[in-house]
Amino acid sequence: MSGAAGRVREDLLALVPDLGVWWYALALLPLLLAAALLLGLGRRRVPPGHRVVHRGSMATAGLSALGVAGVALDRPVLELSWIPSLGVSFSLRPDGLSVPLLLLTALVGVVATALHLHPAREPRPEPVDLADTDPTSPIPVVRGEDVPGLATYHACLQVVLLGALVAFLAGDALVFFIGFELVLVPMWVLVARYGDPGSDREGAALRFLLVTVVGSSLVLLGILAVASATGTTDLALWAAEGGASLGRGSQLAVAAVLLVGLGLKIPVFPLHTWLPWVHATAPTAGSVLLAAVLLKLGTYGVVRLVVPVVPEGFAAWSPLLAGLGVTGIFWASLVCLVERDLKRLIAWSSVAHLGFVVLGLATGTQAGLQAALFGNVAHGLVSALLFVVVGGLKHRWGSADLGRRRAAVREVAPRLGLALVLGMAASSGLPGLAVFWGEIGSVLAAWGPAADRPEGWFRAFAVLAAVGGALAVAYTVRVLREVWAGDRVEPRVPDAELTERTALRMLGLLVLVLGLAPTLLLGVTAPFVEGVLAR
Amino acid sequence: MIRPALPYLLAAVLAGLGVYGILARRHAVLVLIGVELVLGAAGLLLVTVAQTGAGGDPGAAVLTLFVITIAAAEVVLALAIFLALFRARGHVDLHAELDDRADRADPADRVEGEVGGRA
Amino acid sequence: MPDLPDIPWSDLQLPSLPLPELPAPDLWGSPAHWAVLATLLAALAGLGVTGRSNRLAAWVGVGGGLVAFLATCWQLYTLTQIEGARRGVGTIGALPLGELDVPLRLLVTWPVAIVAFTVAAVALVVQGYARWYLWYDPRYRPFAATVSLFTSAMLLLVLSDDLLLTLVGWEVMGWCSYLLIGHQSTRAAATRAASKALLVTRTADIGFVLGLVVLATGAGTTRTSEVVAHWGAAGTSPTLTVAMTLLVVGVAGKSALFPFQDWLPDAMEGPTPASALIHAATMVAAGTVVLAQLFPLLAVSGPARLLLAVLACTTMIGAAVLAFAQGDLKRLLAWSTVSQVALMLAVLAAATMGTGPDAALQHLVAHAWFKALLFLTTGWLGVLVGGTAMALMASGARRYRVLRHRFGWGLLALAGVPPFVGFFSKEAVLGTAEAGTAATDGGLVPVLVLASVGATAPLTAAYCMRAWLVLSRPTAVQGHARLYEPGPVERIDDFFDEPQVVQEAEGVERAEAAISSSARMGTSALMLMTLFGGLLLLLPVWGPQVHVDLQLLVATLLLMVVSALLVRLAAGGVRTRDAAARIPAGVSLAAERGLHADLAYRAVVATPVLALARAVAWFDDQVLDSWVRGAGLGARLLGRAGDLTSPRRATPGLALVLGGMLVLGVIGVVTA
Amino acid sequence: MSLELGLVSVLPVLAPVAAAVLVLLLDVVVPGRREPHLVLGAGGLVAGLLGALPGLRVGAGEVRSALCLPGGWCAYRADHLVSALQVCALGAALVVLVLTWRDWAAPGRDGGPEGTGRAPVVTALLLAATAGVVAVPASGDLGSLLVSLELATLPTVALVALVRTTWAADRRARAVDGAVSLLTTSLVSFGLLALGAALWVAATGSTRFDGRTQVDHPQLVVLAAVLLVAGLAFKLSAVPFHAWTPITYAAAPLPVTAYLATVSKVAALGGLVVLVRALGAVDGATLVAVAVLAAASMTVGNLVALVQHDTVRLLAWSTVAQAGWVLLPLASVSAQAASAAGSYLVVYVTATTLAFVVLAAVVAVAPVARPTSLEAQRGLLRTHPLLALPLALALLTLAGLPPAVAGVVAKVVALRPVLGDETWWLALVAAVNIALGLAVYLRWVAVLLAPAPTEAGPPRSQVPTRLWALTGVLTAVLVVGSVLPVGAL
Repeated sequence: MSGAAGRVREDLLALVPDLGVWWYALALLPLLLAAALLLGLGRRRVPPGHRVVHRGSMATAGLSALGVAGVALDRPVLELSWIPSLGVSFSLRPDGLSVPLLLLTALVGVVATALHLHPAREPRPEPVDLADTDPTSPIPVVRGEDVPGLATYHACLQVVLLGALVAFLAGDALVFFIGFELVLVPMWVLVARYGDPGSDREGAALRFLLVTVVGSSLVLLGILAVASATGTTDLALWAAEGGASLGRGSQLAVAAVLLVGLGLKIPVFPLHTWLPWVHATAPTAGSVLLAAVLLKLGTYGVVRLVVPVVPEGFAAWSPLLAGLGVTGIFWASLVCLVERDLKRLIAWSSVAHLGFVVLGLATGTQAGLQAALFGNVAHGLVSALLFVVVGGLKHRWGSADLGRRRAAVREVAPRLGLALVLGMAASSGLPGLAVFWGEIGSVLAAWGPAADRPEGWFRAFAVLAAVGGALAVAYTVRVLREVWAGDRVEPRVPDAELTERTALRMLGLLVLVLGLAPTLLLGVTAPFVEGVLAR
Repeated sequence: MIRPALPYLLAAVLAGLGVYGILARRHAVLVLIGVELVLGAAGLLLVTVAQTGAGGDPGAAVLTLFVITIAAAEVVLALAIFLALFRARGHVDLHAELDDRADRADPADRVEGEVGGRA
Repeated sequence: MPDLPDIPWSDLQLPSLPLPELPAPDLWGSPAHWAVLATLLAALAGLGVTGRSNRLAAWVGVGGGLVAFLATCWQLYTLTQIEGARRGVGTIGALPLGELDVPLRLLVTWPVAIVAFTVAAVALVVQGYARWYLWYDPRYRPFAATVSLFTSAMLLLVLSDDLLLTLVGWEVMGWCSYLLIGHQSTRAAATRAASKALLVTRTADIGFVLGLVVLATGAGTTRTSEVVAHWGAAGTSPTLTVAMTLLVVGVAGKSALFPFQDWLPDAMEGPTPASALIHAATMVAAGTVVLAQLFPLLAVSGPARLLLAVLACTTMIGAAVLAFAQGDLKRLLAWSTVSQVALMLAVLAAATMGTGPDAALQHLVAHAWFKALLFLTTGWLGVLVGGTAMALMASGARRYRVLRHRFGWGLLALAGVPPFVGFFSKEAVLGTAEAGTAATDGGLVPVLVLASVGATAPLTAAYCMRAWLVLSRPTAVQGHARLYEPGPVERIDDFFDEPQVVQEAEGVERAEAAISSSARMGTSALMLMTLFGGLLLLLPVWGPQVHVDLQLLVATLLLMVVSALLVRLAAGGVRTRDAAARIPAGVSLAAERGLHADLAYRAVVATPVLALARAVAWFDDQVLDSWVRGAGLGARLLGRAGDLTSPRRATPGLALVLGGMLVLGVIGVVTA
Repeated sequence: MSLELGLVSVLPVLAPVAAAVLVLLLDVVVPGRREPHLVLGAGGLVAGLLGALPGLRVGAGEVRSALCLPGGWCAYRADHLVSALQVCALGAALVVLVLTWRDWAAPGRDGGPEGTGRAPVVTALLLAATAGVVAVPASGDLGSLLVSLELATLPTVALVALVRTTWAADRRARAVDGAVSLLTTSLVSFGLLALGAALWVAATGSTRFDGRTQVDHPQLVVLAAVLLVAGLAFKLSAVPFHAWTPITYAAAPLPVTAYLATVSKVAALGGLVVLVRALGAVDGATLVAVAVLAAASMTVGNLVALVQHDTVRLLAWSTVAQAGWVLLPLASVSAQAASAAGSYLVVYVTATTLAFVVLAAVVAVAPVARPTSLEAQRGLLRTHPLLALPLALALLTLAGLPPAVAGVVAKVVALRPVLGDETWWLALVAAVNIALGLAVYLRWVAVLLAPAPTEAGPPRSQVPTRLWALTGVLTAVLVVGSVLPVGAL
């Protein structure tokens, strides 16, 4: 850890009370209790009003975030024997890899619970031309309202957070897997029940669920194969062993299964087709969680379960993985140039960003891994920011179709416009904002990959990745030109309201801080990366 | 050790006949007879083995008795069920449709039908 | 022609003055930090905390610029106190990237410090000017913040000793240019021009990024000085050549060299202060700074130099010709920028290790002063006459006498007439090119550059003359000018007033005719620097070991005079005194459209990429996704088939049992 | 030859048998009553349960044996796993017994009590079948295996056919159809089983499973084992021996279906466990056959379940799929294979029982004509959250998805031996089937979650208290199993 970050951490540590493993109680129990309580309350004849539910949910997420912050600073280790017959212990063990993602999850949790859920309505009638503009068309409401099933909605958000936190904290492969799977059902409910009624939300939800479940089943296979070879499910022991108890053939098979499984989740080209659908359908908070947290589970899984555990297998597959990642960058960026739905477009840009992350991972160098971990967190922040904006716009517009003529966002909703510019700029890799360091790091690492990687291929990938970076600017320009700039001011839409503003400020500030001081994050992950790749 | 080919052959023939009966007949009682033939083959095999192969284990011979007893119990039950079938359907044809697919129909049609029925 | 002697540049330089031993305390970091941070913080504060107050935003923007300016001045002083005049400082600490060393440091040397000073000064002037220019603009605050950010990025790039920091500055400038050009986002043309600028430069940046990546990974570090040392020691290698060629491509994009030239004239859609900033000191000149920092590597990469020379020379001459044919003064200036920046880059291609890259930087500095002056003055006049088209601008310098010297000096400097700043820098350029020719014994690159520079000088003189003739055309009714200028121009106090949106019509007119004291002061300062900036170029800190060939000097001046006279002659019969009116309308129109480079971009890049994108989207939806859809549908169909075929009678069920037994038996026996 | 009886150990088997006999005797003594039979039957099952419970505490390698010969061989051997299976079967049978209460409580055709004397017969049949089920996993030789297996099967056939007299004629005829389907399959399977037993004896020379089997003819052993597996697989509803399952499930009374779906499976797996243990030392060649069975079962079951519109049929096909999961670990040479299969089965039985209990409750309250159809449960989470949540939990357990961690752990346990062997093809089929299964069960859960139909009438009646109690107990078991999973037995 670099000096500055270390000092800051020590100072902060001196301030916080020493709760030890009780930090976990603070981080996890509120979510569990709130979810149960909300589920119970929602079943009553007269459901509680939206203020109670919304604020309670937000407070829970905040409390949990506090606990997560404590965990991140204190890093206590919890070991409880859980399933003795399988040798599984309920162990929570945060390290440099998981702490940034934990904090990201906690923050995004607060953001997601803060966003208002709006009742499903018919889309607003869209004036196709200036002449048809109806100046009296109702301005959509963006404040909190009583929505049927609000309590269940918030309960689902809490469970998603709980699952993600457990997965990131887990020190045991099976606990990780259970956290990994815990998010699926609530996410499915979020999409299927609270998604965009204008689209096939149940189909999208089922598609999400099935594709990711195929992925997680494969992950389970990989976990079990390693577990039976090593005789333990302790992740620290796996990493320490470094695949010594698996033969080359087994390593290849395990790595393949795990990479396909996690690749569905990340998602890596060509396993990505579910993502745009789900994002286009999910409610805003669902999209935020999906992009900022759930996709991270995939990359986290690769770094946790593949890179240190089956290094030989990973090295063998990494050229293919890198190639797919780069193809994803290219592919997704190209689709972004012609995609007509704004939310889908943002989802596609996620695919491109994660392509950079995958490329960095595949290089097998410390620089690549660092860049990938950085890019991972950066993408979480930026995509959360963008989905807050775009989800808000979609609600205001009634749809996210770019083909319709609408009021220029810069004219009618400047705050949202500024956030959109910031997000898109970050997304296109503008230096000084978070994503840049991850992307340039990946390209740098790809040009000089580890010794056991084919250099020629990786250099070609680096070139393609750089070209993909330019394409990102192209679609950014397209979005800003079609959404942000222009002279139309009808139909009017309200600007960001308080919760959105707060969420956007928090996310934007973090995007900026990470962009200006990348060492804050790189310093946290560096010891882990050295530990993994120093061998 | 002498290989008692004949009993084995007979057991095989019996089993084959039984299987043929099961496959080719549709009258319930005839199928039942096919099953009995297979059981007979098993019994014959067991007795043969008890006499030649098993090194003095009386279990094999006892098992024959078990099989015969169980077969008897089965026949009783089977005939009772066939009787019930005859009472309910008027036949003992095993090739008759057993499954009522009404509840497999598309739910949309069914709801319509119900509504119509109420009207 | 009489045989005139060569004068070594060092003879022209000012004597080294002994400076007083002032205490040089560095409070909280070095001046380099202050310069970059002040503008950066001004940008963030301008967006974040100024609320709705334009006044506060102006204070923040100008304050940031002022701090940066003072810091760069202080930096100049501190350099005199440092042995060897090199000062490296850290920034946010090294990035822990494992194998790759990323120290992220800054390095200050004399040329760099002077460039930084120029940048900060021009930016400060622009900030002050923008407050007046955008008085009624509801989006003044983001504009001011963007200008601050732009300045910060350029200062970072200039002072950077790390390839990554260079890239940071480089890309941030690209984005800022997008925001500045597209400032008036309600106008489709502005948005289009902004998008074009960003896309064209970012496309070329692929090369820049890759070049930096190759250099950095090869050296194992991103620290520029170490990268230069590493590759310099390794000598010429194909990798280095590839890297430098890629870098040159990137630089060509940002500096609007052929074939990327077309974005820059279109960038005139932006407000004039933005144009001044982009054209004068920052973005387009950034490539010069980067290549100067990496000059030792460029010098040993023959193909890269050749490419640079060819591109730069083509651009230099072509842009000068196009500038002459423009019907809009701002576009004329834009094309002249293209030409002048190409000149800076060309000299980099021609320079040798002996002469060093300083001539390019000198021209950068000189160009910054006079081009900023010209743009700001044009904007001023544009406000007064309601547009920047030549027809509107005609007689401008006569009607508004306050503009007369500003235009005149600026154009003289641009043309390279002594004793203006442009003259000195052009001589340095010529000298460097000549030295290159001598050193390589008539090598292709220096000769090409020398010839192009020689050809550009009269062309530049020609379009300067044309502009001047139009601007200073005597009005038929000179008396009218008196009406417009009843005395010294009105001044308004911009830093203590909020713009009042609802004003009487007369008040609006008066306010628009007036200029704020700070804006006027800024242009005056630029005017002074245009005249006396030559002194800056003659400081003894520049190191070009070149000679001024008086013969060449005289020949160039003669050529310039001749071309100016020709222009005067051509303008003779034209009502607006516009020599370009003699050009056939078709040619003129084509020139104004940048020779339809737009169509070429569209045909070569945009259309194929979009077609590819459509194909990819189709493929993704119809082929890749069909697997997922097909799996769902297939499962359902299989399920239905299974449901229909599952036995409903007893006998098939029995057959299944026996068949299953048979299959299992076979499997068992076969695998046993 | 002296025989060591050890009646305490055999209590799980003896108690239901004794109760069955007593029920019949009681019917002679006090005809026309219902409650005493039920109480007596329940008492027998509880006694059996209590008798089996100590077996859960025996350590690894220890066996509670009975009916032993001096040579050390015992006809009844119950170790930890067997005891667990017994507890599971007895518990599930108890639940089914409570479910059948309605048969006693409902009025007859003319408003009075049903006068057929079904109550004691049904109780006795149930007890007898349960005794057979409990005896199967403990059997120590082929003879006990065959006898107990038939004891477990034949009464269920009668149970399917013995429907209430209040039912319409065609409904009763359907029940007979179901019985015929089950009967014919079980007849043929028993034929195969007997042939297999004979071949086994021919190959090994012994009818006992005592681990000291001497192998004369390896191929013959394999053939015998395959025949035995085929004979047992019908009871487990493994493809292709599954044809009776949907027919009979849909035709039988709901409690009997529940019995077939849960308790009967214990018998099937018990038989397989006995077989696998006997084979363990002998040969691993049946593994491929079992693997094929497992793969085919789960795939076919899930695919067909995907298109069902009736919950009972859906559960029938889900049974087929789950049979594949139960068989899955048995396809590996791992020592824990039997225990893994048993563990999976326990979770499956618990979840399926809960699903059937909830289904019975829904049938009791649903106002629509076809209460078991999927459509009838639309919006159940709104109208009856306390029924829908346990049902969702049960379905998620079957699907193996958190928050039902018990189901996840069961899947883990079942997959572990396969991956220990690195039988990748089978593992991949299983992985695909996790997703397929999820699609099946979530289709149901989605119906529960959907908004309730507006025109739904008032509930026909309240949910009986006993169903609430059963739901509560089983839900609690699943929740505890999710918080503190047992894992492998």
